[in-house]
Amino acid sequence: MRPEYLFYLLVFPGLLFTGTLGLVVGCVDRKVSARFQFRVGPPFLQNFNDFFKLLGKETIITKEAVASLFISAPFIAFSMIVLVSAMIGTAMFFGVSFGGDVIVVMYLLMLYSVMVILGGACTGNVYSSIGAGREIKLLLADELAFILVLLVPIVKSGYVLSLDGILAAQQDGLFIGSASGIIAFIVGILCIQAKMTLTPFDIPEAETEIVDGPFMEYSGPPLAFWKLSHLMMWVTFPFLLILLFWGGFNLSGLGILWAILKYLLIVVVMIIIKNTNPRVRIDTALNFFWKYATPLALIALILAVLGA
Amino acid sequence: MGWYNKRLAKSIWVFHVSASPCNNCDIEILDLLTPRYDLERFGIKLVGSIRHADVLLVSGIFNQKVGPRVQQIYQQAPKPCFVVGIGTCPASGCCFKDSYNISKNIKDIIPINLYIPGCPPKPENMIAGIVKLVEVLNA
Amino acid sequence: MNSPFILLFVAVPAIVALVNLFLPVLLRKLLNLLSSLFLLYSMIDVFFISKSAELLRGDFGAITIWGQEIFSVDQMSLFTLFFIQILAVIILIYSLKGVQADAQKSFYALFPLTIAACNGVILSDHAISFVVFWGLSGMTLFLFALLGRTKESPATAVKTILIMGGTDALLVMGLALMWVLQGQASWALSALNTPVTDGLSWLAFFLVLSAAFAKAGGFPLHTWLPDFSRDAQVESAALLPASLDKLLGIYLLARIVTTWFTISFILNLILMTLGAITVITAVMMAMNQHNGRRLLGYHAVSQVGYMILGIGSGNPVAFAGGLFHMINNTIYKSNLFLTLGSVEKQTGTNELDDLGGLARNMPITFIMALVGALSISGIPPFNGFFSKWMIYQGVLETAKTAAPGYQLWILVCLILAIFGSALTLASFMKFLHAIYLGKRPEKLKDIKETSANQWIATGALAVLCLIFGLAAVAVPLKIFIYPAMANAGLELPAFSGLYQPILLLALFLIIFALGMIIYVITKNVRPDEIYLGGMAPLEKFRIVGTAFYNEIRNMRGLKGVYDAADKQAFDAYAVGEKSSLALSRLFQKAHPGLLQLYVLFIVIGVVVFLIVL
Amino acid sequence: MPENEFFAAMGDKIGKTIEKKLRYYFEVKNEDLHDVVNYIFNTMGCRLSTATATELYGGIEVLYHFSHDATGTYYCPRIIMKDKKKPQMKSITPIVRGAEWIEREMAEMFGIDFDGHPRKEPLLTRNNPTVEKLPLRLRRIS
Amino acid sequence: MSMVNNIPVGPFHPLLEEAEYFNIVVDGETVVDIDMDIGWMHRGHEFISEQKSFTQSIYLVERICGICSTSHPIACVHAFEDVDNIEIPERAAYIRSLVGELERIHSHLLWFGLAGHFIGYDTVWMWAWKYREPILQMFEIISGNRNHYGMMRIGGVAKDVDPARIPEMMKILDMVDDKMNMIIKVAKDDPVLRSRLKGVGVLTHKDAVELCAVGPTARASGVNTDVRQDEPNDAYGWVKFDVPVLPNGDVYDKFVVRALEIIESTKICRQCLEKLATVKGPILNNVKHISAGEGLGRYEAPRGEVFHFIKTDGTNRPIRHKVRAPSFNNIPTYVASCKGIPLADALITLASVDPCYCCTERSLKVVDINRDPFQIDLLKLSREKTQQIRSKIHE
Repeated sequence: MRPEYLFYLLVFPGLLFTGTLGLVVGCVDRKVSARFQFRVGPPFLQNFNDFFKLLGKETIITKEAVASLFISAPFIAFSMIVLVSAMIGTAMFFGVSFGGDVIVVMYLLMLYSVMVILGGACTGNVYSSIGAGREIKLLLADELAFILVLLVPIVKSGYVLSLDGILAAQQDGLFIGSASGIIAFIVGILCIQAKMTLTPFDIPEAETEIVDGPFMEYSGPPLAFWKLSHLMMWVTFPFLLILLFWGGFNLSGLGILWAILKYLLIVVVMIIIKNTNPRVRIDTALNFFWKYATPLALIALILAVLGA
Repeated sequence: MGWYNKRLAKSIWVFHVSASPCNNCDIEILDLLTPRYDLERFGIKLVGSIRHADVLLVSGIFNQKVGPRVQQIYQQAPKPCFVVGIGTCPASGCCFKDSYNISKNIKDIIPINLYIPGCPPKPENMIAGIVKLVEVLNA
Repeated sequence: MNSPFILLFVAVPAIVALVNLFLPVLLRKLLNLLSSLFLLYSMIDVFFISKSAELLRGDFGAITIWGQEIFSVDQMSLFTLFFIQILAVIILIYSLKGVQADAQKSFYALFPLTIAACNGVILSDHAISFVVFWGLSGMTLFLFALLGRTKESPATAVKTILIMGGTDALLVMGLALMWVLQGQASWALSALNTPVTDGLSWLAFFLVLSAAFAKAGGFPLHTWLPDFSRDAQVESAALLPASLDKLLGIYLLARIVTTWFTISFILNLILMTLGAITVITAVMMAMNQHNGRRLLGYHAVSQVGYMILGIGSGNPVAFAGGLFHMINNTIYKSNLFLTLGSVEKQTGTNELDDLGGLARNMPITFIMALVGALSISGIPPFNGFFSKWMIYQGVLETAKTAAPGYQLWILVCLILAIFGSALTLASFMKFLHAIYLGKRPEKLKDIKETSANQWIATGALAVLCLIFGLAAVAVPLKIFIYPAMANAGLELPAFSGLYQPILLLALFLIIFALGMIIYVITKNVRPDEIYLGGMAPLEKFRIVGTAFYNEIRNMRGLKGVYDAADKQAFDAYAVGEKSSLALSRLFQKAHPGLLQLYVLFIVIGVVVFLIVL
Repeated sequence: MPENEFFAAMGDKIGKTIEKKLRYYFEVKNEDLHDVVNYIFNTMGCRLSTATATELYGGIEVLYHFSHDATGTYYCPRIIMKDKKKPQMKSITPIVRGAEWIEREMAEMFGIDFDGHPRKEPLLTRNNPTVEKLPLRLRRIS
Repeated sequence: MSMVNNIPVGPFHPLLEEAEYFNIVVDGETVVDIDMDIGWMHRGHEFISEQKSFTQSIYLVERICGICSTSHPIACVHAFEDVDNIEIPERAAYIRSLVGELERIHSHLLWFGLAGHFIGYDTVWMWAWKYREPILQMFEIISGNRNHYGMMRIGGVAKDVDPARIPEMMKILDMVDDKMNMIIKVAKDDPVLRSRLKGVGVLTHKDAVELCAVGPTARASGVNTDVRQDEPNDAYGWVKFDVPVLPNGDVYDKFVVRALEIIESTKICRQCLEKLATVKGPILNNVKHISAGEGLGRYEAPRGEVFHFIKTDGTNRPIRHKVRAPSFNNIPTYVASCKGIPLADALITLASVDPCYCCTERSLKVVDINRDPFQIDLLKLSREKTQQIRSKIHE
């Protein structure tokens, strides 16, 4: 283990950077959503206040819960997200891969859902159980399309698996510029919408149906870390898409502006989707992903294999 | 605790407990979140689970069936947790005080920290009340 | 050259089995344990202590009788042998206490017999001894099924023996065919090498393949496996279908594709397709099971798909991955069976609908089951992920060099396999939720943690899961698999991807520790009742989780398939039984489930072949 | 005119009638109730608005309000139970499914036993920890 | 073969603005049965009303429900007037209908918003409530209150409408028309929204008739029932309007029926406002005495028919005051419409009848309990509590 890994992990682009950016982007989300609804929205540092406030609240553990699992689930999920963001960010900003490749990232992201389910379901709450069931169904729904989306850049870069390798393969042409790339990119945005459980796919934590589902029994610091890791996904997933399809960031001169624009574009598209759709039913989501998004992604893959 | 209270004052998540009201206060509470009044400006958010709540907005006269549940809800809320009584009902019983089905003493059920009287209180009135709470926290 | 050392592995368990017939239960246990430990120690000695050079080179052990080389050992058989011993010891430790009382006697006699048969299969270098031991191992399966105490046990036993016996006959035919094709050179298996070119060699290939598939549980010959898992004793389910049969079947498959046959790319494609189909069909069936054992049984099938995919792809990375997955699968699958067995012994049921919330009563068993579930779903850093990762890489490598059409075909297989692991995760979330999480029914309130021997056994398996996941290259690959591959004349794998499990775990732990520090500083814990919007947490407010995937089951397009599957429309055995009643009747008359008859069939078959050829 | 037909068809099953503008209040004997309700609901196609139970000096009366939407006319059959201690009458829920709740409420409030009601349990005071298991009317006596 | 599970919804659940409890029996996520338990809102209105004079009763029935807070008074005064067949002045009739129709608009807009919120479409919520604000403004112009208007009196209304402010109100009505057309269009065009509402929670015509459903719930199932056309009292006999009736009975139809009703309501409001600009005269007939007898009043509230029954004995108090709110008839339709549909759909179906539990659970008389009202000095109490918090935080 080299010492700079600690820097990558804890400062940039890991914990500190992703955490801060996530909290800020979370505010952007709330602010833009509010503008959509003719409202002013919260102050800019609202999510920081929320986070620190939750740290000071009581942690309630239900009498039926497995306390150790209940408490450690959010922290494991959080660590996993930090790790993945550090891996993606390092490849993006420094061109260095460590830890794992695309397949590892994909499987690590599954761990988040696992933790949501384990943490939620061990409380014995009936809503959490339903939420856990929905979470895993949603994972099934989007996973198939997500695998296809991830395979497209792998195929296009000549079967390179490592993150920096895929980035390097885009030196002579961004993948998003090709037909297969753009289709996969669009499906990818839908997939991360579902992975982040944003409306219309906020089925597992549907507040008006099952009262925040798996997160229902959480309070205090564990809840704070759930929220934080969820907000950090606002960084992780768009970065992953940019890395895979949009050539990463070029942080020099005008490149910085481009980088911010790229990132904001994805975020704003996601916010728009979020605000112009009602929550769908779980079977509708399954149908949508399996019968529409997956064939579309398959077409992208076919195009990619054919070299388009 | 000053620093923490400031954070708390800026991030109040409210949970809405309707204990047999006439519905009007509830509607006005929701109205607070909508474009005209937009309480999110103060960082106030409506949450669905009691575990996430910082403030309970209580409305209504607490009939005998709902009273014990409100008590239970209050115990299940993570502390620090404040209770705001919205409307005349929790304060004085309004026109229902002659009924046979109400809890005698709301004070024993749930300690109300702040009353916002009115039938129903105007949204401006409620905002003023909540700002008072925020001021107390900030002091 | 005769080496008594190799003979030990067949002779000792066989003698123990024989002696055990006349001993009281306690002595049977003791004898079993001693012999198993002895064999395990011998293997450890070979690999780690004296590093017996001759054995490791593979030119040491051979037993010759009448000029025919009966037993011999090379690297691949050696490490397979090692894992048979490991699992035998662990499962034996598990079975020391809590085996069904009325079946105990037969169990301890059958156990060494099984070990002897399996060891015999692995060590055999002579076609006839191979077939005999292969048949013997199938027969013990039948006997184990008969020990089961459910209503369907006899029927399952018959089903098992029919599929096993049928494929045995095919195996014999296939071997004979190869013998003919090779110009009747030798009975030695190591001398076999048939290029698959013309029709007859294809036929021989598939005949032999069917035996491997039936044993390991590959599609479409897998149907005995879920039934067996449900009806047999849990120890035998963990021993045979979950571990030893996998080792045997995949061992045979590896032999087939490496030495016995020289296969073409088309056959690789067919194998990969079969693998992908096995993965996806079995896991889709597993998702909707309500019986814990059946669910695990279907997973035992679906995991075979990965091995077939990896070994069939012909790529060294994937091949190594396939072999590695074989080992991993035996570890976590027997772990899962055994933890389920512990739950079953404590609660008296394995119906998921009746269980729930046991994590608080049986925390150790829960952790072991969790490790097993995460491993089988391929969650880093456990072992299942590493082998899957290798297989995916290898398959991608295979695709890289292929023509676009084939590329797409291979990629689709890969996608199905990756998606299969998501489905595996899904069904194991349901499995964990139904047994350990969620709300606990009142009647399970007083369930106690299981006895020490059981959790020591499952714990050992869980530790193996973690070690093989973290130190995959350093331990299992370098010690067992690379030498086997070098021995088989394959090139050594070079990873194209990047995965550093120990680094990842270390970094993960740093962040986790940081988070826990923040939690410990800020925590302010209070226990409380479940919040249900003001309602009391009554027992009836409980989600079991068995119905999690009803939406998928009821999806348009899938509903019909599932309904048909429930009616056993895809069960080759059931279809055969229904469609050709006359034939089936004949078949059943021939196989009344009598052991003697069955042995007779094998002997007659062999004799007939000897006469004919 | 539907009301003429109604009164002609029912004949002597209708007791004392008060007629106002668009309102008919008439007394019905308990044993005739089903015939009358059947005619009003099924033949005339009226809708059950609700039912009112009232405690009077002479007993407990139950007044059903059927609305004939086409003409805006109300038909209100009235049942009077003399026995205040144990009032009992026929339930009309088997004919009019919509009467289930209102009959349960009346049973809870006045202790009326509705004969043939499919679900005899209190409507409002289920899960209510403090209300005694008595009809609410009887609490005045204690 | 699969297990049946119970899911509690309530008493406090984000879906229910009021405390209410449903035990939903599901198989997987498919609803098998619903067991309803009401009574969490039971305040004993009928009992209280029987201790109040007629004028006080009107104040009380206004507080049955905050959303239909003028429908109950209208039905109540109808019942009082029905005892003696009291006529009301023409101008008063127009004002009553105006207030009633405005309430329908505000109530339906409120429902659109909440329905959007319940299916996770918060944008719809915010938009609908944004357009609801001007309606509340109109109430402030007319009565001085946002809610609980206090407009109804026996024999007329309490406050007059200032003709000078009529153009201002007309403009608001135009805006509402505009937005309603937009909402209908959205409902028809948005495929996701349609998929979420269409064919969900069907209440068949047969069930609607048998369960005596009323209001938009019944009209979306093809039952043509509307008090305004069946018994046109107040100004309804003099204004022109249609009653939209749709056949399918699903949530989508309930949605559209309400949208169409808003447009009809704005029509009525316009006609009333035009008349109010011209028709002059008193707004209140003084009623000195109500004789003994029985009176029956009803009014088409936003959720359906409100029914009030009064029995008087010649004193200034009713001896029996029966209230039946529309939701009391509509809520039992849940069981009929929710069976066999997914949980997520069932919850929006629960919301789709626009239930008003406060209305449902007023009730009966009885008991002379020793009164122990909350006679507390409000201000003092508030200060004390604030002081408590302050000291708590400072320590």
